[in-house]
Amino acid sequence: MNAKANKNQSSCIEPSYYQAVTQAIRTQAVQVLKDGTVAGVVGYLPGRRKGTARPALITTPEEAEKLIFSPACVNNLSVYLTKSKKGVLKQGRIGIVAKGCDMRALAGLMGESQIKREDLFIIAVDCAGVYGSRAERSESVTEANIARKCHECTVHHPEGADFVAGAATELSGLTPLEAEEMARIEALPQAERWAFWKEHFSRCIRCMACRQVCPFCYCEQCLCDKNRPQAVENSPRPAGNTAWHIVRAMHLAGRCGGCAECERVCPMDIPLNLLNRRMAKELKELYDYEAGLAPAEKGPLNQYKEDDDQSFIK
Amino acid sequence: MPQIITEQNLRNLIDLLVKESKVVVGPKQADSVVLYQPLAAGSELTLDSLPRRSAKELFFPICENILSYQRLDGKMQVTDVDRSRFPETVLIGAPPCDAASPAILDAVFSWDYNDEFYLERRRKSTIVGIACTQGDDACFCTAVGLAPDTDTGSDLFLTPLKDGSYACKAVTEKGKALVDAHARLFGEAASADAAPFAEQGTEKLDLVKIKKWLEGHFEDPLWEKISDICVGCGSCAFICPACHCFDINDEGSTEQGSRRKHWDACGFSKFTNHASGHNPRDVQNKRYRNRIMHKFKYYDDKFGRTLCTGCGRCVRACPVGIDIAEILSTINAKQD
Amino acid sequence: MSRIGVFVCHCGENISRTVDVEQVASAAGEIPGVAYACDYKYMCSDPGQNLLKKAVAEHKLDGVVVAACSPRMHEKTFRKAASAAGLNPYLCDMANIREHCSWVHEDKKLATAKASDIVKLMVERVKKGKSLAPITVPVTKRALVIGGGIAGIQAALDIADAGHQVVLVEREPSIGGHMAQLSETFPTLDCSQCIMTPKMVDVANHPNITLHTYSEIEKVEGYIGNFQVTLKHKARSVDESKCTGCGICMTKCPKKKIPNEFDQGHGLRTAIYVPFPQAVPNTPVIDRENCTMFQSGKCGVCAKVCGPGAVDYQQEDRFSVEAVGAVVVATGFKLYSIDRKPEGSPIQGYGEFGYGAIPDVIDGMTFERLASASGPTGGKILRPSDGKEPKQVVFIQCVGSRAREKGISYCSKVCCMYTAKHTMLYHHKVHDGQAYVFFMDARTPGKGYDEFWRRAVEEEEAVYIRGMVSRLYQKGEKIVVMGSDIQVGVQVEIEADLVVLATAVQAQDGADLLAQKLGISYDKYNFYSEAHAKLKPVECATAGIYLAGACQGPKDIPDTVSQASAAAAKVMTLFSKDQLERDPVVAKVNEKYCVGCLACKKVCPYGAVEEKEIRDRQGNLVKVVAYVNPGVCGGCGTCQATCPSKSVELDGYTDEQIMAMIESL
Amino acid sequence: MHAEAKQHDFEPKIVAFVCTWCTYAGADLAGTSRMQYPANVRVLKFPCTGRIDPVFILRAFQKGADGVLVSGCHPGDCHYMAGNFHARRRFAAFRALLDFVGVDLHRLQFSWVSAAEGGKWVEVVTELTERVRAMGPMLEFKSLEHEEQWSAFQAMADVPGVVNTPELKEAYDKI
Repeated sequence: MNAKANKNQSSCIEPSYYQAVTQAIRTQAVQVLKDGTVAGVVGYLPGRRKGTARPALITTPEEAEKLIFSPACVNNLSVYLTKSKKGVLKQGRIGIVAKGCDMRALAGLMGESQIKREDLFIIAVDCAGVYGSRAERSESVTEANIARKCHECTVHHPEGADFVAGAATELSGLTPLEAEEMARIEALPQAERWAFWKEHFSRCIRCMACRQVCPFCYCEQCLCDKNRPQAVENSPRPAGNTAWHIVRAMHLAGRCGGCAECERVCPMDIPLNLLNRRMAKELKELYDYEAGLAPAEKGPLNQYKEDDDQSFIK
Repeated sequence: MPQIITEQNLRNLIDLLVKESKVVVGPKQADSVVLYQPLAAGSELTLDSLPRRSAKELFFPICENILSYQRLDGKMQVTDVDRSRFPETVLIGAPPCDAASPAILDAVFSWDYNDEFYLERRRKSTIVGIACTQGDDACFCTAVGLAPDTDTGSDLFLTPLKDGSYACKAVTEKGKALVDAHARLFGEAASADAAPFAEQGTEKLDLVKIKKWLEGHFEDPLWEKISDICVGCGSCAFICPACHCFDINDEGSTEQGSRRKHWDACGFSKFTNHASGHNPRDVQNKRYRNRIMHKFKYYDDKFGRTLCTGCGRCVRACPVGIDIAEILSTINAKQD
Repeated sequence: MSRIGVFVCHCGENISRTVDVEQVASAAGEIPGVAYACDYKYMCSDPGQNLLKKAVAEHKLDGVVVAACSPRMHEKTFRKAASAAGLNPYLCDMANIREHCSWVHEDKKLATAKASDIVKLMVERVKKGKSLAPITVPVTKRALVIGGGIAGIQAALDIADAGHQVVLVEREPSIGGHMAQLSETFPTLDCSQCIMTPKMVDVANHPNITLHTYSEIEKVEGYIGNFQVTLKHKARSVDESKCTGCGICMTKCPKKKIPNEFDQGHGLRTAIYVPFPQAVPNTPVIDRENCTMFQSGKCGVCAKVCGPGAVDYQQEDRFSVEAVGAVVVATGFKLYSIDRKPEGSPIQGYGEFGYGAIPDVIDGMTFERLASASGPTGGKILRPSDGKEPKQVVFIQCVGSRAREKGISYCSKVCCMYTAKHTMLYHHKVHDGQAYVFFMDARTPGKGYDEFWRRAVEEEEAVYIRGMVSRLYQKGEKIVVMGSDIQVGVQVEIEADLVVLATAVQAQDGADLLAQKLGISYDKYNFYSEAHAKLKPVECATAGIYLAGACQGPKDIPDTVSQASAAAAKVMTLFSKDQLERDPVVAKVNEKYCVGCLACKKVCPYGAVEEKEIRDRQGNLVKVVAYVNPGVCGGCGTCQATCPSKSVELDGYTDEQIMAMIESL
Repeated sequence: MHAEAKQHDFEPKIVAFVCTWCTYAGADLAGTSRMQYPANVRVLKFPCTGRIDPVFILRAFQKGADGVLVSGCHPGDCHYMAGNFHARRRFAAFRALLDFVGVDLHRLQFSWVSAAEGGKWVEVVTELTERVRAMGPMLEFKSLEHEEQWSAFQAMADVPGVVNTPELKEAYDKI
């Protein structure tokens, strides 16, 4: 899948790799801003606290000199193309820094007519990995602090970008944590699976961070905010929470690119990406579909084949 | 010499209180997170990390029924909540940034309307605060006028000592009563050497100056600059010890159901959505501005207090790294 | 608060026998929003409908639920009544407490409880219902008739005579269908071709009929009043506009020994041919598989002899799009064969009859050709194997039909009569011959039919044996037929010279594929389904598509012609107005909330969803949203279930209605 | 053919979401053929299985259904050509999701019942009803409905109609 897969693997990603990516992003961003290719660039700036970063929209070459790429650059910036940054797109082309997992969202959004390829200048990151949620912000990245999603990353080396920053050396021998956890849950007796999710969903406070950071939750009126009729209870009680997370997973089925932002931002540590991954696995098995590998005209749930599996139908 | 309680006796105290049919709430591990939760035994108390949600839910639950209704024999019957049945509650192990929050919130819940749901829970609760030894670079309690050893809001305040026990200070009558009722668990201190308090990451802020700046800058380029990356979730508000907005929803059918009060957040796009469809806070930076304004100006205007305890939860949790301490520093540094 | 009226029907005793209708009515009266509830013996009767109308006025009702039979039965009746009372018809719904309750449950307590629940569901639905106004769409007054047999011909002529344009499509080189193959017809024994060919000529000469033979339906798009049908004109290799029908090509064609399908393979034809002399059009077609020119590139005789130069070996399949407002499906039938069937096929062949390998065991249609004056034997009954005149002929009825073990349980309806006819034709032609008929029952409902059958038995000396044939086999020149006479209770063995099987009538090959193109439903035998067995026997459930003839089920000629005229009448009714009123159950987009992901467009089976640009007053593009063309929307609601934000909503089945129903459970 | 009027300890609530063209008509046929089946099923009619949103199934379970049946036209028979094909994929995915969160799929039945299959309708409904009856009530979603976050401290008065705030009492009496 990765034409230029880097076979050199290591047990620690050194700060020098991130510095190199940072430098490449800065140079490219300055150039495209200077020559007028783009009206702005969505990238990362350092945060106040050491070892943190945050998204930023920059519009001048001077600001572009401050862009960074560090293990703290966890955000999927494509969320800004459909939500708060919608306006920027109208002023012209926009540059966006995107990791491989973020690019899957971009492809999905193109397929859903939310963005156009020609409106974007994609500065892709050949990505070695980023911090996990609440991981220790040491300067180098190891198995101990790399994000769960990065353990099973298949898109280290993104394709189809306008520019690729850096050359990643992947960590070797990472345990596929999510796959193992998914297999563990699948193997549980049905009642224990229910208990597992019930415990997690009950903790949910409905802060909607999962929805708000999701590049695909771009509806102007979320079904779950509607009260006439009320399909999902608004109140943060176990009943409504369970319904919300089921509906969310269903709405993302066949669309989610696996950036796992929902799970990262959950203040209650609900393993939401497991749901997304489970759906992705099902759709891969049933319809041989993987979301976001390329802009697709139709997702797996808005197309069909006459001989689709119907073994579950009497 | 002040009174002390050993860690073991603190746990024993919890066991005793549970036996007395009191609800004891304290930090407890739940999967990977620590949350304030009812403790079944003293052994469940976890004191090594700040709970992910603040302690406000003890008085201001995430969601509570405020009445229920049912059609019986063709007539709608409304059933109120029997608040006299709220249990006696002891909150144990709240750091100053959490213990201080009810003291701030009392004002708004007993202002033009006495929120008996909140107030009854307050009346029935005793807060055992604990001085904080575990700050990180997101903490800024000192910047907003509190400190790792502030006993504001606590009925009984514990200060960790180097020998592992806690110095006790009865701040209120409630606190004194708690000590008196279980006197045998408390002893005399051998030494009063307090463990080192938590370090803070920010300088002290001039809250008066900040408020003054806010008064003159309802419209300011700063708002767009700091909040244009806000994605409009409610995680900052929901885990905040001071945010107290709520929504009321009727849930159920035309036959029976409940009226529920639950947390709401000014960051949500629908928060100020009018029935007409008009939304005065139509873009995210206006919503984020409200968060800052409410905390550092409006609440002070009305109640003379700052609506922030500097716990740093929002700094840690913000999905996009918006840092309120940094914003306050920026405003603090402004000259105009 | 709504003011709903609930009317609980007894349906004589059909409902009240198992459902306590009074209790259902009184429980309905307790439902919030129900202003009036009563029960009545026959709601669909005039007094019943008047009761409803009166109650609407008296109690100022703003919605009505009639708890009675299936809405498929009387929804229209009550909506009309509600409408007459000044209520929007879409605020009148039926609670099906008969088909779904009283008829399927016996426990009165349970049935009553269920009926009350059904009423409650429908009350909630009506409460959240909206007034809907019919949608008007223009009607293209041009009809498509698929199939050029007697059904299609009759329908086409009727519609054309009414002054409307008709496109008649036939997949064979000539129209005429099965009726053109028949010798004589029951019960009058008039010559089939004598009555058929004039109609075929009428079709060819009718100014309002455009005939496309050797053509098939490729694709059907659109909806009632506005279909776009793509036709595939198979390459004939003869230019119809140039051909004069002189026939010299056929006489000169060197390939002369091809079994003629029209004669059931018993006559011979050339590679360039017309199926039968009276074919319409009389333009030959080249059978490319058997043509030397096409197979080896060497010959070209027909092109050389053709004066007008009509033969065109390069001709390719051609496609055309026809805009029509209505479609009559008249694709007819095929005959069951006793041949071995593929593995796993639900329909079985007859191993006990030799799987069709015995040459003198033929089917009824072959007998028709043998008896036909224009047939391969010139009307003489000669058996296929050696051309001898058979003296003992055994006719076996119900071969495949009513034979559940062979996979077909229905009666083919025409065999009793045509077998009786065959015995007569045989007796007329072979005076010293003897006909035997093995039969289960003689089914002769039809004008003059039983008289006809009796004539066969009583006057024409056919020996009817009530019983089945268990086996037959070749023995020398004879075919031994072993059967039983259950009336006498003995085994019968007849050494026959010829055996004629009355094989079952089956749906045409590919009937299911055509149905899928048309979007009409079909039964498990691939016969097309009418919208209602009794009251809408001609209409399909898909609006604007009508059925005629044996494609819907076995039928004889009079029934076929009647139905064809009926279908034509339905088409004329549709064409009687310039605008058609359509059911307003269509999807609408909420443009405020639609974000233009266009998932709805991707799933819409009708292509009804278009992109629409929303612009501000200055003309700047604000966003692109989905737009549903109400004229094209079929009302399935797949878009709404797909839309993540529910920004598209199907009128009549809104989320609010459905959720309210679920809440009430 | 006469069904025995057996008494069961538990009568499940079965909700059926059916399309109007095939399964609803098939159920009508069961009626006109006077077939017998358990009275537990409540039918909600949709134009097409394509209209059936997974949320409806979820909602039905939340609102007390012990079993849910979704039934429509056989592939190729859809009155709307493709609605059932889309539904088929949607429900295949939804089943997997429900299974993963721990819902017993024996409570959720999908079927194709054509207008001609009155007998199959009876068979499907009877089988699901009996299976769910043997499984007992669907407690998962129902019990969730009554669960609260710990801090809510359920304290509803025992007696309905007890109104102990003067404001509420006053407001209530005005109704």
